[in-house]
Amino acid sequence: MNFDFTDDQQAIKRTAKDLLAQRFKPDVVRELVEAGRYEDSHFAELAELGWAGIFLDEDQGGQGLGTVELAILMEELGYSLAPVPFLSNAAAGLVLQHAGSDEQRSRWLPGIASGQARGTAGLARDGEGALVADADSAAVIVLLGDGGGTVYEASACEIDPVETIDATRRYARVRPAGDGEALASDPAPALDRIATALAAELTGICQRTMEMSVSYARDRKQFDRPIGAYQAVSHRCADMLREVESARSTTLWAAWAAEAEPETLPLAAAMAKALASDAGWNVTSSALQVHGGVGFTWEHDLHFFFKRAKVDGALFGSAREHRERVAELSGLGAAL
Amino acid sequence: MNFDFTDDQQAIKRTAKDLLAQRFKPDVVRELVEAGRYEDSHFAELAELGWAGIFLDEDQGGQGLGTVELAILMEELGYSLAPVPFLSNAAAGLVLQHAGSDEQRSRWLPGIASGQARGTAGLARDGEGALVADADSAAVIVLLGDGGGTVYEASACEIDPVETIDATRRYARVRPAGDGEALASDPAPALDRIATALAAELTGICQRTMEMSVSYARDRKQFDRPIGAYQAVSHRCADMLREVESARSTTLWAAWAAEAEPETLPLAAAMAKALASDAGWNVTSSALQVHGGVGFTWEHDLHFFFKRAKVDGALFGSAREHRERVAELSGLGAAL
Amino acid sequence: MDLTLSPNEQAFRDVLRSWLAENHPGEEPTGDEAGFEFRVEWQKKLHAAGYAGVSWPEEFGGRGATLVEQAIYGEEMARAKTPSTANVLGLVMGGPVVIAHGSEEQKQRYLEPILSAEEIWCQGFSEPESGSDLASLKTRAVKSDGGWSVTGQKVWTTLAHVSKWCMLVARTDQDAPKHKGLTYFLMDMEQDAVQVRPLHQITGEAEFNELFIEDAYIPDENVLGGVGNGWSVAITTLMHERAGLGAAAAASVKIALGQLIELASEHGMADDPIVRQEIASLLIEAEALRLNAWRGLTAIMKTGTPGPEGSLPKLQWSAVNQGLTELAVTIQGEAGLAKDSDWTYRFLRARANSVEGGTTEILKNIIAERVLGLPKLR
Amino acid sequence: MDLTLSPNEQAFRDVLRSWLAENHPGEEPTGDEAGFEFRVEWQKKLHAAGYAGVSWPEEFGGRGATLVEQAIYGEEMARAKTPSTANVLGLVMGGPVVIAHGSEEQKQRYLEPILSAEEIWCQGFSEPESGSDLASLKTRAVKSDGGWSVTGQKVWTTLAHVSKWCMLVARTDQDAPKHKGLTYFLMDMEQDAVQVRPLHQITGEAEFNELFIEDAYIPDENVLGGVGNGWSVAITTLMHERAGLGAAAAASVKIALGQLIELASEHGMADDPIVRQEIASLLIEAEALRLNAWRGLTAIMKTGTPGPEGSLPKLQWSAVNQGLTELAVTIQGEAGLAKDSDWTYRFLRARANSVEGGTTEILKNIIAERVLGLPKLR
Repeated sequence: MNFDFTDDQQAIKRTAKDLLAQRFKPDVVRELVEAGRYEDSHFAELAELGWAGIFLDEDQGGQGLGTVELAILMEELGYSLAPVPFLSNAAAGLVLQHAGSDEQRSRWLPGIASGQARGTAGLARDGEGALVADADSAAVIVLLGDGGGTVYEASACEIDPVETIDATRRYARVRPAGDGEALASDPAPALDRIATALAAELTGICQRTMEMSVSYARDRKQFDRPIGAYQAVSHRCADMLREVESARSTTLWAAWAAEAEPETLPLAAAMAKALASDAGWNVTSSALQVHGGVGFTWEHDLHFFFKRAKVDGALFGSAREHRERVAELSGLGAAL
Repeated sequence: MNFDFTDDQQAIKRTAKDLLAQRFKPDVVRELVEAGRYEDSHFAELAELGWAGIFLDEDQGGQGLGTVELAILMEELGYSLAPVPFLSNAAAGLVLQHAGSDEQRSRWLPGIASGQARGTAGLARDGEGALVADADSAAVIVLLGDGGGTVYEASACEIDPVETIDATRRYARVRPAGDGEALASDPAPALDRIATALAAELTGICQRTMEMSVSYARDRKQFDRPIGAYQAVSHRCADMLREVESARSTTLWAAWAAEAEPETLPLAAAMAKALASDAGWNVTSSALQVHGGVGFTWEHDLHFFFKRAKVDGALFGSAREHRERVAELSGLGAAL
Repeated sequence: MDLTLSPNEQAFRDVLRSWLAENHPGEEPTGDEAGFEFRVEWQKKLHAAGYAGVSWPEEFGGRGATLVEQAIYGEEMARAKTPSTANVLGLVMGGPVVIAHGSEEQKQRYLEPILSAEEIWCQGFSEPESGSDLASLKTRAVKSDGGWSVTGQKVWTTLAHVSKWCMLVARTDQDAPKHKGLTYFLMDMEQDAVQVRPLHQITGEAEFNELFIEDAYIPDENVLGGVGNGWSVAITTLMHERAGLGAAAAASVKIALGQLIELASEHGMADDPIVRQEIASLLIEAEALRLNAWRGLTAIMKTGTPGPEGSLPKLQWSAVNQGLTELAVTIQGEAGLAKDSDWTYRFLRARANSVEGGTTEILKNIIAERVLGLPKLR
Repeated sequence: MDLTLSPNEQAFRDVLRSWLAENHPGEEPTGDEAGFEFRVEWQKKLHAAGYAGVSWPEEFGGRGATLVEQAIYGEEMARAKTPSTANVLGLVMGGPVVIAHGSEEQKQRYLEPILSAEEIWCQGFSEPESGSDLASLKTRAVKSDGGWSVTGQKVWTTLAHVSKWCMLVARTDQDAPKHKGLTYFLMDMEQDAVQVRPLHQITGEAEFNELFIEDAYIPDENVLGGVGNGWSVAITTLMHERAGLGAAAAASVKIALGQLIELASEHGMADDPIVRQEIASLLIEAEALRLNAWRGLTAIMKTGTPGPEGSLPKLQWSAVNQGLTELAVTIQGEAGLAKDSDWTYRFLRARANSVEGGTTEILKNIIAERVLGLPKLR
């Protein structure tokens, strides 16, 4: 029983933290977010480091590592609020890796791993994806629904940009216009991993906004005391810690289970995404309250985290939907 | 627009508060509760004062007053934790008053008003009442369900005492053994008034436990300060005030509507009972937390209030059931 | 106890309601400037009908409305979805504070242009370092010939860019205890020493401004309530901010809840048991807010002081409005996250509700200390 | 990262599990005395198999189990629903504190009778006036010939009526600062100067006692850790109370949640969308509690200090246990209010969870100050 990272995992985390802190300084993030765009060189650098395909097999150009390593990167990407098309590409990679045919895998995974031909995946209703991240710059789009999915070349889709409150990521509505190819199998194992990756990103967002709140509560004085000396603030921060660490623990459990105990993955992933989605909302909105007026200004970075957490919470299943899955998997049977 | 009591109503409130404080000193209540019994003279005195029939017409032996006056008494009965068969008798009176036939009214209401032949009413499932207050000492029992109700002579029922966590009131399971007589009309207007009366009792319980908490928080010192100087405690008490006053406002609104604006009563009563049931739970369990260890001892009176609030919250519809009614009455339509 | 309106109150409401039916100016045009002009015209119309300073005494051009009538006014305006008045801070705070603390000359000078919207007012209380702890403000006023020289920074000043007058609190005595060395000024905004910079919020809009004041001049006659009395004059101002807001707030969340119910139906969620419970909870809390507000008003009218319930509506309003806008976003699923939607704007805007006009934490302190008599944290 | 047990850990668990399968003593008989005798026998059996002081070093008759093994022990005991040991406070606190602070003679004298349940221990820390603020305790010990004379009152002393020894903290120096004048004693309970009175709780049971001490005698050799060092010795005791409890607590709420799911099915509520959401929330929080507990243990094993997550399980356990017992009562409707039901007992008993062993408020203070580094309130 060892909940610690291996030395290699520690190294990945350290590298990611340091590099992302360098690349995504607050002013850089702000400039990109306000322009609603990415800087191509950012993703290219991450792909060169092998991050894009970290969980893919080596013969597909990946690193041959697993979901724990992906979760480590995702937490740091959330922490640094990196505006890069990473999650979308990883989602496509996970779906094709776990549910694609041999042909689909060999056709698309190398481009996903190298970042040369990125992919994206999104949930679809009536065949259309309402909110698909980075579809406007992807080479391949996978739309998922009803226990299956379809792989489209991006050129076979109508892609209309959708502006959400989260401008750290680009979204689009995707309507297939040409033919796609069905996945070879149920993408459920991939969806569990995507949910885990999102839970990790939310953990990073929560960690960062908790740190911002604690630091503000130490510095900001009102009535001749740092506000962090008041229990109305300090207990709020203690609650943030509970949510952050619980999100991290369940996320790491799900990430570990993905490879080590796959029968546990569905429950663990549903728990992690439910908990992290709620934590994302509770911690970031609580951080707004701790920051008072200044947190409500556009000039302060807090709202970018708040908005990303809100959208992440809804992507690939809300907290409520994942709780419903937890109930179903825990002896309460399927819902009526 | 005047939310204040009339002079008469003020007088009723003052009399009730003073009298009940005299009669139901904590040691008296404790003795009765620990024995699980009532003192006959207590109810007799209240009946002599005209309280039992306060809302009944004068020609039935009542006072010819209304639901506001009943709510005033109920709040004080809750505040003083009076162990008397008052609510049960009032419930039967309200049902017979609003849904009984002329014959049923003239047969039973005088005894209810004088307290000489008390009544009780309870919700029934499959014809049986699982938890009917004071059935063991009532002359008449009304079982309600499915938009109707049946009036039984107590002698026509099998009555098995049920011990609940709330020993300030006696309960029984009631199984009709002989014939009863159907009510003349839908008891819904009576049920709304009973819900309002319970909301008033819960308001009184909340008021009292809030006062106990505030007083304890002023006196009890830890780390060289009264614990009420810590926001973890003082904000808890502020939240209690919000719930107490909100319960009181909605209860008075419902009580007023009963006579003055009957079309508003169903919504107002559902809101009042939902809010007061939640307040009863939140305020009394919060009071336990404020009191720390001592509140957890049998020697302290707090738990008697806590337990009565818990049972009151479940009687005649839980908070959830009343919220569902609120939804139905507010444009969301009937539930599926 | 009688929760119906008295004949006088009913008459007040009926007259206002039919006046509004005939005189409602319609939807505000888009664009900052056009919107402002529109609100000026609307206020002039209200003023002409005697509906601008409803709470002001008649001798100063107001209507002398009772507290209940003021609350009815707030409800009816919310119900009719009227635009805001152009000079809302002048009407709600500026006028009342001049009436309470001003000299005869000041009353003559300031009141009429507030009512007519000829002179717009803004409020210069908050500073970056002084949010909840208003008395810690640092803007200083130094005595000069026949007046004062003011330097400092203010924040959250709505309408500053169109204002003639700023209700400014500044420190005139550095050595006095925190609450003692303050003075309340009416500062002319039309001077180069006062720079106004728009302050964008998380909604993207710039509803507020920052004020940069460097050596601004304020003549002696613009001191309100006497040098060194700034704290108590400021408190009067803030009390006026709160009076009667409860009923209007209750009416506006009730309207919003109606829209939420429609939204739930449109999205097929009206039958959803969880959504039903959540909406019902919000409806109940909104009703409690309304009743507490009214109960508080009638207590003031009867006893002169508000009952404990009067401290609750602000708290309850912010919780209900935050809750209902969040639920609206959730109900819409992915569509709820779209940037350009009215609900999204309201969702983001509502985040400030528990901070602006007294944070929830400060309000709970006040309830604990002043209503419940719990010891103050020292 | 490897969340499976290592071969050694797995062996520890398998051996324990099969031992339990063969040696489980069955249900505890009713009646206080019979129950206690039963727990004495059970502890003797555990001791004979080397399972009494699992965390104690082998040289003192323990098993020298690692933290992970201790957690496994807690989980397995919870899972097998074994009775408590008779001398639980001696095993969990008394032994460890004697091992940490005791002299050679004290170790010789006290340890073996703890393991064998020949001498039962209780804890005399809390006083009516000193709950969270332990250092404010008032029980005084005055130096006398060859020992100390103790007078005061203690409360919440489980097992006092059957105990031989009380871990007693008393004030030996009235003039020293609050934390400095305390001394840790082992007080012989078999003297008339110590009166034990059962303390009934809101459940109706008397799980705890009050201790009235008047001129009790404690010889010098029963001071533990030196005169004036009582505070740090007491803190050691409390640290031992918390270590490894998380995993056992997680296992026990998991069992309770399984019972709750059964209860929901029995009452036709398994399909209810709201109940499903509530149960799922509890399941998730229970799992987070379990994972935080294990993560905290592996952090201690690797770095010697617990990570931030180690401060959470107590908080989380009390919230989950209170939540699940309340939901169990609600699910049963009117039947849930019955006095004599196991769920009712658990519901009432759970109310103390957020107070006993560190109130939720104190735990949040500790997290804020020690984990997050927020300023202390002074």
